[in-house]
Amino acid sequence: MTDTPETKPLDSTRDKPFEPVMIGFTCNWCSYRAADMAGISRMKYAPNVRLIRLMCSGRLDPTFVFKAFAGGADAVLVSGCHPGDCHYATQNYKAMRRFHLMQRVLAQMGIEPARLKLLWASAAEGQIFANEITKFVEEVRALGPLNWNTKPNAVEVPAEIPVEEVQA
Amino acid sequence: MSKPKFAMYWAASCGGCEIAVLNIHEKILDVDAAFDVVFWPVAMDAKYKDVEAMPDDSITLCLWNGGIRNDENEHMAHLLRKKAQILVAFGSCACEGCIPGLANFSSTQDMIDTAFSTITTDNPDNIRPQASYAMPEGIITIPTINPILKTLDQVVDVDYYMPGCPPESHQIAAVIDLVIAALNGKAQLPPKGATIGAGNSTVCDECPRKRNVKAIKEFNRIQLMAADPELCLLEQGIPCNGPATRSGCNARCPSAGAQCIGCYGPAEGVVDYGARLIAAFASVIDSDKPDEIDKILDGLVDPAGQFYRFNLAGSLLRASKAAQTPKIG
Amino acid sequence: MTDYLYYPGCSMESSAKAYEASVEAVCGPLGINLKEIDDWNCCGATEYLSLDTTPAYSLIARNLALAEEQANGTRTLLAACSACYLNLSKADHYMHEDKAFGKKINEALAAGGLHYDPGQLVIRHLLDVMFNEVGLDKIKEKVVKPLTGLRVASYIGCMVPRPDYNKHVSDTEHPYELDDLLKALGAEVIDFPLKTACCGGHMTQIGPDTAFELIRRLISAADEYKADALVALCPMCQMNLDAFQGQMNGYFHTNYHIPILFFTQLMGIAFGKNPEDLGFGSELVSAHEAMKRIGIQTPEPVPAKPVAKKPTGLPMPPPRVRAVQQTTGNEEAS
Amino acid sequence: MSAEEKKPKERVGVYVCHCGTNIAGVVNVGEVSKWASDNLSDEGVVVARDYKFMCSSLGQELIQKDIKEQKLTRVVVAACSPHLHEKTFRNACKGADLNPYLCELVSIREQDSWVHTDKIAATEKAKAIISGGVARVIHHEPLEPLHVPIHPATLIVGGGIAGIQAALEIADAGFPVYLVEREPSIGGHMAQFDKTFPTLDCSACILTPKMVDVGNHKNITMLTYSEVQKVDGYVGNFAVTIKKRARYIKTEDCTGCGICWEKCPKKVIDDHFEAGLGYRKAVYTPFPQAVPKYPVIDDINCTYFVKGTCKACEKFCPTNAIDFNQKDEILTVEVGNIILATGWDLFDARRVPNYGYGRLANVFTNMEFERLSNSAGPTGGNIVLRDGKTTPKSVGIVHCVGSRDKNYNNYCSAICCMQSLKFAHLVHEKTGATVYNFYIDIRTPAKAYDEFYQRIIEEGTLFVRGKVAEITDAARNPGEEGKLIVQVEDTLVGKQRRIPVDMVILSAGLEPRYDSKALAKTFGISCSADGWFIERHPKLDPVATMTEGVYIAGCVQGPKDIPASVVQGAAAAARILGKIQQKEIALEPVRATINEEQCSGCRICNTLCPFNAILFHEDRMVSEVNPALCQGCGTCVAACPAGAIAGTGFSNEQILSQIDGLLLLNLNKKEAVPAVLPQV
Amino acid sequence: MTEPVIVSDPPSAGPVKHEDLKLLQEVILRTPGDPGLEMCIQCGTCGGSCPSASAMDHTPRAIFAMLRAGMREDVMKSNTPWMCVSCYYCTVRCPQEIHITDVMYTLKNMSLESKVGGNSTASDFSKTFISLVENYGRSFEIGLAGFHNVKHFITRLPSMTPMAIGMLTKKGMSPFPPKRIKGMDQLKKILKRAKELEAV
Repeated sequence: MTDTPETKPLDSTRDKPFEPVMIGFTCNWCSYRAADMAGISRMKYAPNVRLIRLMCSGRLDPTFVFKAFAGGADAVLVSGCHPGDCHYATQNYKAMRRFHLMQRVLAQMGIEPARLKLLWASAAEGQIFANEITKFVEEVRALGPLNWNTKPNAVEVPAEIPVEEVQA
Repeated sequence: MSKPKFAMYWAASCGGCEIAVLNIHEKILDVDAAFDVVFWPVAMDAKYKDVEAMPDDSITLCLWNGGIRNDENEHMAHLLRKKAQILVAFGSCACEGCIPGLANFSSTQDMIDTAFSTITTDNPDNIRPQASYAMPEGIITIPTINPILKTLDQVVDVDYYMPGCPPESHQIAAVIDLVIAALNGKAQLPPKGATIGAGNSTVCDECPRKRNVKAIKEFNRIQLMAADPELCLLEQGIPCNGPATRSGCNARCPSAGAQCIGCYGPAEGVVDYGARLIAAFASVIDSDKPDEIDKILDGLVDPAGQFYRFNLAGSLLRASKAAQTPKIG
Repeated sequence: MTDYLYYPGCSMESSAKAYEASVEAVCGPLGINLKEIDDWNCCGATEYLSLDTTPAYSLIARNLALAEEQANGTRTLLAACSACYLNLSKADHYMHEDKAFGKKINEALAAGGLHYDPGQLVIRHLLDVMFNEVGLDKIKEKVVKPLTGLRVASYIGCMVPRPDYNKHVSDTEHPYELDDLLKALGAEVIDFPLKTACCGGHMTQIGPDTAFELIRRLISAADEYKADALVALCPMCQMNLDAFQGQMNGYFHTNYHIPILFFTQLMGIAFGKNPEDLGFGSELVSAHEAMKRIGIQTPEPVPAKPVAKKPTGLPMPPPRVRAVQQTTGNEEAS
Repeated sequence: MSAEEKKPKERVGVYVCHCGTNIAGVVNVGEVSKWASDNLSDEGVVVARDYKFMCSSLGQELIQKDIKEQKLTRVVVAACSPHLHEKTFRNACKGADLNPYLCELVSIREQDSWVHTDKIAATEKAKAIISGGVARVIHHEPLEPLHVPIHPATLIVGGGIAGIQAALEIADAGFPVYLVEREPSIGGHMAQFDKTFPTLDCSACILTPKMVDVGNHKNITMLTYSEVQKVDGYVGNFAVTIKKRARYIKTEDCTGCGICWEKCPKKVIDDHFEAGLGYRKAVYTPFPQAVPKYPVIDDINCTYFVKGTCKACEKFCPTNAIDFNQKDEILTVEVGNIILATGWDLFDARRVPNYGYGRLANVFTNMEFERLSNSAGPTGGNIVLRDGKTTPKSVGIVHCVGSRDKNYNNYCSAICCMQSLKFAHLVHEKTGATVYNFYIDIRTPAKAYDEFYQRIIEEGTLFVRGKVAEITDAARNPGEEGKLIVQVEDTLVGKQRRIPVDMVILSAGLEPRYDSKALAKTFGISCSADGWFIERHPKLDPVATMTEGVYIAGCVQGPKDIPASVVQGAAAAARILGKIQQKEIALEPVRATINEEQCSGCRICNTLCPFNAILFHEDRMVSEVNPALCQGCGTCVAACPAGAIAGTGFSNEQILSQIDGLLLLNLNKKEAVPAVLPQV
Repeated sequence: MTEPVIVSDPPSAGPVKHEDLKLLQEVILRTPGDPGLEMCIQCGTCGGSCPSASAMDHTPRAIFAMLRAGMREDVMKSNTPWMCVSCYYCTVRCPQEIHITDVMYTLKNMSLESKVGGNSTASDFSKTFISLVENYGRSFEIGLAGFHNVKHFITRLPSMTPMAIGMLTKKGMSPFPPKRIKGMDQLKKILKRAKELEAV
């Protein structure tokens, strides 16, 4: 069915101790195009970020960020057009405002604010986009896995409660 | 013909919900008339073994109030789920964790330390509760605490949700009327998973305050300012949770001059209550400069507490990193 | 009275005693209470920066740390010497802007048990505080003997208007603060084109030929504009122009005689203070003649050089609006 | 919600493209498609294939065949960027009677095979991307584009050369145009210039015929001395509110004879048309060839308005055309498209303290020089010093004043090099003075421009490469007295020079109009950080904006010279004519909608929309989105605290599911499998 | 001129020897803050603005071009940074907002370290100044000037006498060193640590 040559890959991410999984949100007009530009120019960057295209960084709902962290992502990238260059005039500023507030909330939740990154990239800035992603992956690698775990192992639970002795 | 059976249980919560049920005044007589109360520890004596002895699905309506804090809560949730036909998460604690859920910000150790060794606690010998203790008479045990507080539906399947801290009495009365009517075949129960005893919109829908467009230059604390009694509180920089909080309380707090703190939880279809407020508040901050935004946000003391006061356990993130690493020393 | 932390600087104790005396004499009446930083050290002038970066900034930062420690609620740190003012604000600026650098300097300070949080102090020059905090109205109130008839060149020099990290001054090249202040005292202020040109700085010591040329430019321009005196706000400027004026004259075979005074000395005179208490007489180029002129209150009309006559030709553009203009395009539609 | 209770309700087809070896060389496409069919069946995947070139007609037919035979309800194509082939695959689905919006194209080329080298990691990432696409596509809804009719009239804001050109193009094609101009006459900056580079035509001579054409055109309604106040509506159907300022002249009676301004006793410095170098009266036309010919009374300076008496103009007007009681008029016009051609402002050279403009009399700006050299200007075309009589013997022309300078404007103003060369020529020709050009770089890239540069060198203009450090009247050396000294490093020599001249001309740069940000807000378009309006695409669509129906022409988009402005004006007109001919326009259905039941009327969303698409109904206390105005950015969707706003095409369900999908396959197989994930 | 400018190579337009391409980056890294030096567009605003350009062997702009070309030795030997009077005209006028005066300080630091050049009059003055500060915590103008001028401008001393007398009599300057500051030990510790950190 496929004619892909069966060559052994040079290296595998599996061999490395920790490969962060990251979700990235891009806007349709600048940062997604920056990612396209990085691709068209064959710039190489770390494969850890999986992108989601939004029309605008202003669409970024904090729910998405929390969902990503709760779902096992080690970090989240939010990217949009440069300030002043938003294709929807000023909506990236709203993303920026939310980003600032989210970082505060995340910090209170014990998630290092550095796991949430805001990146402005214009459609022409493929190189910046690629470099920043690689840098971000390294930063997150240094932070270690987030391992968001909402089912922590409970302290030993007795199989049955001796009902006779405990009164509600 | 025997009457339908009614049960109510009090798990990790303050007990206000129980009071709220009694606060429906003479309507409580209708409950008594319509139901056989088979299990209601706060109102009548009962043993767990009596519940265990009941046939499955024998309880028609069970109101569960409180979050799941320890193994006893969890055990009872499973037990009552088995015995009840309709299990209602009653009140904010059962629905979304509420105030007890705020402990999910801290580690179990911190929570216990706070309870047993702060200066307000008279505990000179620093005695800590033990899960089990050998007495001459034998070993006694108390329930074991879970690292994080869970909502009822994180443990068992829930039929209906009734929000509020506590639910408003007029809403409780209306729900009871509805259930009785449904039992008599005179009304239809809403689809499973529905929120009952509340509105579909948010508190602003019922709020009498005047409102204009919003542009927040600074956040204020209501106790530190003379707020305009007519104008939308959020427009005055007071972080009012009303815009994101489910309606149904008749905007009780904002009408009385206090900001909504969000006890009725998220509106229909909302995945994460706090995220809605983060997005909404941040969007209307009137600045595009990072430094200035930070300065404005400094006015929002304890943002996570502001946005998740009632909803932490029920939120996407559920508990802080500290709470996820149980260690009791 | 408003409290200000005060960093006098080394010159105040030696070459600029006139400045020190006159600053003290005029601050009191204006409600400025100078709280000298206890045990301050030299700011290193421009010299230490030339040798070693980290030690130079650490030397400056020790003063900032001491000031922060002794602040007691006051945040403004005042300096009267331009070089001291710039060094203090420079250290604060870079420690703030370059976090790693700030950390490094604090590491050095820690060896002496000190610490400075960049951005904690607002570092300002005395003139800036006089103009923007005290205000000309209050200064005018104190004037009992207007300097009517004294024709002065206001000379600000380099380090107050440039680089002006915190934008305290109206312009980097033609600021109006000192002009306005001297006018408020009643003096006639010429539009001195070299208002912020260089006095020669340390070149008097390391390249006198260059220094003499720089001094000549200033002195000859002041002379050309028929100024009675040149008014400075920095000990180094004053010393270069005053003490080296004679040598400069020798070097160029000229015979200029322009006394160099501190602006506070003239403020003191206008406030009715005794000239001796203001350090008069310590200048090498005597101000005797110039001051005599107002002593007898009969200003001699001096034929002005570039005074604009009634315009007969093409109109000039109106002067620039007096505000530090930010980038354009931000203004809303009127 | 756990996996087992979720019964797949959609039938999804997954198509993995090899793109030759572009994808298949790095991503093991066979493994990926097999994985999708094996592992994503719970999500609804019924078929997964890989193919050499999905975008080929054979590849598209493959998808169409499956849609029909396998009864697919959703399609996921894993190939290149959606910006390249989204339309292709949507059309393919449409061809098989599947709503095109039920197709999702995910990029495993630009975002995967082209940017990664580790084949295993790239293959795993491709699986994750497809898993995300599948999870998302399930929540897609069938959508239809919005069709709206187009009003045939066009609004053009700004009556400079770009606006004039656009107005004539559209009007000549037979469609109505409203041309709004803030000044009393159209003409713009071009009317002020003396000569134009590189041909040295007289600016007025080539401009005035066009102005007259505009004035006489039956399809053009000129609204001079007017400003746009408000824009409502959307592409095809704008309603524009215009304030027509009172001229205090009854235009129906005025013949433009000029007796009023002859008799007016009040002389005012004309800081507009004459760049502050000449005078006009309180009742005036900006220049003799003004279109329309009617004057205006400047009510700020008019003696009657200031003191209550005078009325000299009224006394002498032969047709009784003066009306001191005229009031501003507000009118509303309906148009289908808009061109913004509001032009530029001159950089205020007083901001550069070291150049002494405003302090040193004989420092002039470029605009002042244009008037000085213009035979219709205040000196009758004599180039003289500020004293009004002395001809300069040496002139320094300073390039890049306020441009290419981070202290002022970072950009190159594009026209100054050529303009400065033109000035050098004019000075040389009219005065014979020695001319210096002080430049950083000479930029003469257009047709016949460099030849002009050569000509100026040949004429003997002296070029000094160096940004002028300061201009001073403080003489230092013999020969400098009474002169302006231009101090500069001659960088080609590596030495500081002090060059005494009689006159300095500052080539001040072009800036966005002072009110450009407000204007952008009025029209719902965006400005760059500098303040120039942003085009839809800097190369491929330089005349449209992100707001449908709003076009830009001339310097409003960025500094440019006359030919470029004319080209852009004509191009914008051509674009609009094409739209008008189509009579209606189809809009992408990516829109926000508000569920009124759930909307609490909190008004959080009301300020967030830059396109004014959100209306608040005071009566019902709910907000509503106008779908034709909405551009689909989704900011309000994200901000709605009640969750009452849904985003078509980018809904919460779609994105949350995509997150789940992307994280379904956890590359490093962490110990703790997150609780909220469906188990693999 | 203070001293003849030392030029090691005879004037030549020949190719640059030993291009040291790390030089520019080194200067940038050693300057506090972000000096922006890589952004130089060679416009000459700095050279045009400099009041002491006439004493320099290269204009600042030329020095920046030399840094880019990796001409380490030539830059280290140049007297340009030493002639800088810290007037900051170049810094505020630079269209690329390069912190030129700060870069000059860095170049002085580097030239002293390199030991190939620097202006001995200027660097000696700085060193004398600092040795006084390091010993007393305050500077001492008269002593400094005296010491320095005896060493470097001995022939000019006669012309300086009236001024020196004036300094002592009219200005009332003390010919004795200043009183040590109380925290001299502390200051020494700080400077010692700073020097260690500088070396890192």
